[in-house]
Amino acid sequence: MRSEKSNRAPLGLKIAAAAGLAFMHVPILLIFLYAFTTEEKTYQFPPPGLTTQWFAVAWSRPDVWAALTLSVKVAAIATGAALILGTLCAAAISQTRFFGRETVSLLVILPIALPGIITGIALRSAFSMADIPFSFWTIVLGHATFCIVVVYNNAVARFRRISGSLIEASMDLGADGFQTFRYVILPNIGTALLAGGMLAFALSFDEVIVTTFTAGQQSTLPIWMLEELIRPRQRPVTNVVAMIVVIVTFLPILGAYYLTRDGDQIAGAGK
Amino acid sequence: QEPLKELGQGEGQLSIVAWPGYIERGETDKSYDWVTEFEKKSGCKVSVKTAATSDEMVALMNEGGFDLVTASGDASLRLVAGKRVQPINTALIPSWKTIDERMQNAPWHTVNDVHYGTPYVWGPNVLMYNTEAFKGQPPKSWNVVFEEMTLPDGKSNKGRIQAYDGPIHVADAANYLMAHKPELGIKDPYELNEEQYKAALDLLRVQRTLVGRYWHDAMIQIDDFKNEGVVASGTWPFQVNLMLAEKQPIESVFPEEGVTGWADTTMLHADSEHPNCAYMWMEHTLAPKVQGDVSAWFGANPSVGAACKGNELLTDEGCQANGYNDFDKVKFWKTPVAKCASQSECVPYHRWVSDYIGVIGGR
Amino acid sequence: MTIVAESFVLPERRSAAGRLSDFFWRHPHVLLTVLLGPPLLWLGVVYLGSLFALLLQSFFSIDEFSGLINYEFTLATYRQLLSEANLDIILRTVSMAALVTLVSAFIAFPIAYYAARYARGKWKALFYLAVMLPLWSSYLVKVYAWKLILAKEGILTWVFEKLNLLWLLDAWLALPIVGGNSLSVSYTGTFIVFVYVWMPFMILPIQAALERVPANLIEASSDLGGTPAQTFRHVLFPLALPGIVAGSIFTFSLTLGDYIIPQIIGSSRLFIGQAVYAQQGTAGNIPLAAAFTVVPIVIMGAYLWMAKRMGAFDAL
Amino acid sequence: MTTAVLFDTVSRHFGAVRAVDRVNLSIAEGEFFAMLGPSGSGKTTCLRLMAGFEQPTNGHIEIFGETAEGVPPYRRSVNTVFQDYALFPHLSILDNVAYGLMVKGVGREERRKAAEDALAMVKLPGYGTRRPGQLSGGQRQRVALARALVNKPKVLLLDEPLGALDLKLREQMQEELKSLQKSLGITFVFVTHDQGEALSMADRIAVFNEGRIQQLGLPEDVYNQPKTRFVADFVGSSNVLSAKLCQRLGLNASFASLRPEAVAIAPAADGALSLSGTVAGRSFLGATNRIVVDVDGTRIAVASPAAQSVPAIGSPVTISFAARDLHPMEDA
Amino acid sequence: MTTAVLFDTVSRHFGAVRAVDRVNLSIAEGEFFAMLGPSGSGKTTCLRLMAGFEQPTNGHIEIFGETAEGVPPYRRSVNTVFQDYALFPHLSILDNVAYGLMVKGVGREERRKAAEDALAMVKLPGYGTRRPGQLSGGQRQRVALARALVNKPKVLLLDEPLGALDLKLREQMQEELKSLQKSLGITFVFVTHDQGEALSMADRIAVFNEGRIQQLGLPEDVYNQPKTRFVADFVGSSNVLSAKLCQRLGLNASFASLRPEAVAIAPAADGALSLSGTVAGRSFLGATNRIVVDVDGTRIAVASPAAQSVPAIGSPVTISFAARDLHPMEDA
Ligand SMILES: Nc1ncnc2c1ncn2[C@@H]1O[C@H](COP(=O)(O)OP(=O)(O)OP(=O)(O)O)[C@@H](O)[C@H]1O
Ligand SMILES: Nc1ncnc2c1ncn2[C@@H]1O[C@H](COP(=O)(O)OP(=O)(O)OP(=O)(O)O)[C@@H](O)[C@H]1O
Ligand SMILES: [Mg+2]
Ligand SMILES: [Mg+2]
Repeated sequence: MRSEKSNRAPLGLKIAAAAGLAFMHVPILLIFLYAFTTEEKTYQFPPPGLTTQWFAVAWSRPDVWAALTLSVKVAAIATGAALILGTLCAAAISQTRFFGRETVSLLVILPIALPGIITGIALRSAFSMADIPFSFWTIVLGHATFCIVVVYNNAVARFRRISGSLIEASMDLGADGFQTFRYVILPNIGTALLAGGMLAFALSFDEVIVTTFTAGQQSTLPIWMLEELIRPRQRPVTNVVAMIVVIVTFLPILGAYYLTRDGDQIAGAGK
Repeated sequence: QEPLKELGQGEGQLSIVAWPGYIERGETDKSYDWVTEFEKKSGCKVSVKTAATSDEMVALMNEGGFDLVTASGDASLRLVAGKRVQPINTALIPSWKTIDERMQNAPWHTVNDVHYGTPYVWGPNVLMYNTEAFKGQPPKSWNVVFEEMTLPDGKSNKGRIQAYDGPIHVADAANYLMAHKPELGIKDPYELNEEQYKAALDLLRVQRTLVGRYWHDAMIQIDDFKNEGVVASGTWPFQVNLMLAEKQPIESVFPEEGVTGWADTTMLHADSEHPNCAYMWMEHTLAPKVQGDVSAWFGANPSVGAACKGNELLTDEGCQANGYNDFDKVKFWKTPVAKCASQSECVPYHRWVSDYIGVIGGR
Repeated sequence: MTIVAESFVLPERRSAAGRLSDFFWRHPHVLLTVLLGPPLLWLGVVYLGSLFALLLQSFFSIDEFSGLINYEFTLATYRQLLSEANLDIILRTVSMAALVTLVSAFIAFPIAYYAARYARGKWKALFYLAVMLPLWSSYLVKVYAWKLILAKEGILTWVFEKLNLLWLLDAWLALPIVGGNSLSVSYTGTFIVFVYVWMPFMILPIQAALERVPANLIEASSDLGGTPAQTFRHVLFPLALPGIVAGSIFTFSLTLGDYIIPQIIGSSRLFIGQAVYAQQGTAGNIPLAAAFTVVPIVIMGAYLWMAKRMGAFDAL
Repeated sequence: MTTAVLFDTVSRHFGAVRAVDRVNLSIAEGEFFAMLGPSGSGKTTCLRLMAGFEQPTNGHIEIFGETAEGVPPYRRSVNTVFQDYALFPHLSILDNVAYGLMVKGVGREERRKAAEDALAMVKLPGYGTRRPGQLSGGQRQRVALARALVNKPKVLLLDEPLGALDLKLREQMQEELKSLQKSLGITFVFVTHDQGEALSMADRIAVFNEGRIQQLGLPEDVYNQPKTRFVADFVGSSNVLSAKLCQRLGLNASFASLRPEAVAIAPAADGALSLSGTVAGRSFLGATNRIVVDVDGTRIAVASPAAQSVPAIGSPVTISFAARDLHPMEDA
Repeated sequence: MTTAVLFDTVSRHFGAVRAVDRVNLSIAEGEFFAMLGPSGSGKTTCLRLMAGFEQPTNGHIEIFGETAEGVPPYRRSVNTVFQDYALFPHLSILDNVAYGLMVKGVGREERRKAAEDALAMVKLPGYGTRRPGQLSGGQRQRVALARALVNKPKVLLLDEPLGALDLKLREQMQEELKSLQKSLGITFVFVTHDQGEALSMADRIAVFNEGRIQQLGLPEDVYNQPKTRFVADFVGSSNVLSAKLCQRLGLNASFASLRPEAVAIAPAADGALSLSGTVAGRSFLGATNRIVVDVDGTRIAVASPAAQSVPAIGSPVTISFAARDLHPMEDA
């Protein structure tokens, strides 16, 4: 096993992988490029000139900040709810056997397996039927629904890797259910939850489809972008915001990677 | 429902569903701002939800939560029939008297002599074209967007024209047929019997082969003219003005077949929570200054004659340029109904909706 | 060591948590209820409830003139759904989704394979980032970036022009169905953007599945005389299949429901997502919108059922 | 002598699977008790019944005279050394060992001291700051032991604790475990599927098969006088003689067992029984040679000291053994 | 006799780790060759060098007279039975066995037949339609064997194939493997860390430690005359006598080995050597009792036949053994 992996990759594979990655990144580079263009009305290519003024402009636009704060708030609360619900669900699914277990695991996956527009429109019509006015909370509700699965997946994978005897060992040594959760389960699934939480946050932060249906008058960052892209003023500002979001998400993604990876190694030791 | 009896204090809030460009607060161009002053004067904070099509406006109003809507003729009667809007008390609107007589009792907002709103602005759907593609030979007829032909620049119009992405565009086809196939006997492009309707759809199917992408958002249309090589399309004066301001090589004409057009009404939601602010806004919009500013910005015509003179933004030639004097040549949007006036039975609107989707989606 | 157990049964913990813990231990079903209650309440009641309420609406109809819902049971909406124009929409969307899924898998596989088998240490982290970044950078901005690339006067044309390959582009655009006036108003354009936007969702599950293939199976194949190509065909690919299916749940479902991409890059021919959006938002025809949503629900239901049987859920 | 663990016709069924089936058992305080049996015979399930992770489907369990049913694992003064050790990967070795004391609320300083003492006892002083991942298999096994012992349990359960170790380490740990048990006087219940391990360590052995106890007794008895064919087969590699062969030797039993080391390749001496056959195989086992003799189709293994010469394959030989080494068995 | 595998000072280094270090080796055609050694001693790496999964850092490998370097695994007529079997989980047993033939392009009917024959040979006829997951460990092991043998390799490599099986099954498989090898005449290279297995099965044994061969020879020689202290320790549980003790016995060597079974608890007879000490421990091993005698601090294990009486712990005893059983060893 060790040596096969240390072998060199065939050339064809390298080329295919590199081409695939290039395909994935060229448009991103373009977004970055247009954050610096001097032309604000059209996306002329190549850009007639480069400038950093749009960063200052973006910084001073109140609507950017309003959308950003709203998105952060929504994502934070939706992630929090998803963390709690996803963990509960993962614990129930992986630690117990009960009738309908399969159904529940399917149910959790449903909101992400069904197109977002269905989730959106279903929630929207349910809200209006129940006379719930669209508000901050309806956005959160929509987001949390599909964020649960991200947390759930991460947590379930980790639960699966925690050797079952770990929990029994804790009980055996005299820890009751709560102590076992506090001292054994939580430290072992902690990094998985963190990673799941970060992914959920990012997912919520970029969601537009469900949001269009569950938002009233508020605009989250993606909705703001949609408006901006269709009815532009100062087009490069959108790119500046997109670019900054990419750069800011860079660190959490890297963090999530290292957390889940190290965590697996630790949990794997008990296997 | 009884109209409001008397005006009270403003509620501090007002939410309006409007066409893009109808309600400006100086964000795109500082000189076009008719909201800030109103907010200061009335204390009503205005929030705007733009809608790209008449259907969307109806849907938004059905959903509720809004006070006013700037409904075009193809939406206004549906809103009345659906009891989504309430009659208004013209006595509470001092400027009512100043409204152009032709608009005061227009059929798209007056039902059984009851008024369901104040006229806002109106305008024609003109033909916009790229001057470089037409090389100084402006198109005279709508045929450039209905039939395949070689344009003056030597290339076919195929893939280089656009059409409006709304069922009401069927009327444009009918309008074209009125001039070119008189044997069909079309009297009103909004009142079509089965045969006339079928001919219109056939024409639209031909058009489909020429159109790359339909437009339903003004800004996207502008993009398409700039980046996608579109050279001719029916459009609103709004886009024409914006592009001219950007010095794009385009012009617009009033083709010989005449045009369809829209006359929009500010209507009050049946369950409005801020009726007082709404009345104040309706009054505000009838001021010649506002009427002129809107008309200048959107390339529309005011409903108050006085606005045509002395408005700085519109200028004294503005009304003339926007077709103010061609009122009679414009066939205003209205919702097609089965029981129509000009013949025994007409194809109703819902068929227009589903058939037009079919035309666009055609293989 | 000070604690010496006097008796076999240790003294009961006095705290409330201790007593509750004992209670849960004796009544595991209560614990299960406590654990599952909140998520089930949310997903099972709020979410599924909304879905059913929506489906219910598809049995109502709409008053064509006023646009108000007529609350009477009818199948008229389904009759409308099965009209020719709407069937076209469904067919178009499903074939697009299937094609996007296939091609995504095709492009994603080498990346996932490289990341799973050859990338090590820093490189592995780099690969992960390279996959995750496009995934988390703004969907809308990416789509607009493609609009710039694909537009008639866009970057791709510019590049083709510089390479003197414009004839190739024109030849492609002249093809029926996939062609069009420019890439951005053709199915080709819609397709490229779909693949671009959803492909990252394919990479991670495939990578996970490949990482789970024990390396010695590959050695075993080689040992038994399988050339690298045969090993791929007979061992690696079948074992990675659950990962591909898991990834395709995303690509398929996301394509099935998207309404923004075909609206921005496309030829105005509707996709299911757009139809739902238009019926719900623009036309306010909730019953028809609801009937439209039945299509992806049925398709995804069948798909999930199949995926579950293939064990794809473990690879999600 | 106090009874540490008492099983009164205990069964544990999982659906149709009878993992433990009407088991009667009584383990004395301070005893080193081994449960021996093949995979799936119910050993682990028995242990889990004692620890409280499973509840009996039928029957009654008493531990030190108190009813065990309904007492959750964390309130039983019984500790387990798990087969895979189940060390907490996120805690240091010291915290692992101190875990039981921590959850009982023992103060930090005190439990640190107790844990260090326990680590010293298992010969791992100074390893406290490491993580489980940094220890070898044998070391982890000792930590698991220390972690259990620090709680001073009344019964210590060990589920194949040496299964994962290699032979050398295993022999060493066997000795250490045995002497630890002697010095602490705690009751050990030890599960294994290795008969050598059970024979060399246990005071008494219960041989399990398919959820039932086949034989329960002293190691010597289990080894020398297997009650059933299963035990004879499983414990050491006994020869099983059929009824026909038994009769020929003058024994009236359906089966009889005969240990290879009780057989010699030599003509019968006084009062000894003998059979003749041909050599069918031989292999070198280090201390002994294993010679397989074919007697009318029954293959009888003979353990012959390495020093003795080995007859060639195919050559006719006479084997002999004392009558008392032939043990009649039950049919099962 | 043809040489099947030849290692000419072969090394394989991974960075600083010398997994295989200057190994010379020559395996004859038809031989049953065992590689014995503790974990990490380089056995698997040697096997992988033969199979072609690794390339030597230094030195030269020949298989049946042909240079092996640069020949990919799939073009070597060498097959491997992997330690964890490496059966393809997505294929049926029959397809697993037929895999090698399939990739060589053998027709469907022909390979089905060959695979069924191979399954019959390993005593699994009719199991073809099952999946690997539905078989027990021993059955899987046989499938892995059949899968390798169906290709008629010139050399079969087995990497601890019996490691995961329990004792009973293991003994059975040992016999079967051995007789299979005899009947097929294929060269077997067998890796194990269990000395009993190596001793009983192999024609010759190479004892590995830290990448090097410590001793290579017949099982009897390796067992009885360990060349180094490592071999003495690792192969069987030999007693190692220090230089001081050797001197006392009149032997001039820094270390000497003495097998427990060569020692008796009895006064010295004619020409035998003897030492006196006290009994320090005893345990029952079934066939024998293991008695540990403390001789001036050196613990000497004695394997005494179970029939003999066992002296009590602490009692003084005399142990005796023949001079020829004391083997001087090298220092390493
Ligand atoms: N939770 C369970 N659900 C269903 N069957 C079970 C469960 N636990 C054990 N069994 C079954 O009960 C039987 C006895 O299992 P047990 O684990 O006690 O065997 P064991 O003797 O410990 O075997 P091993 O040596 O393999 O550990 C087996 O057939 C097993 O499959
Ligand atoms: N690909 C590799 N990279 C780095 N080190 C390796 C690699 N393969 C083997 N080693 C090292 O080489 C040494 C010998 O390993 P090898 O697997 O040959 O031992 P082994 O004798 O088979 O042990 P075991 O009985 O545990 O299987 C070990 O120290 C191992 O860590
Ligand atoms: Mg067990
Ligand atoms: Mg190895």
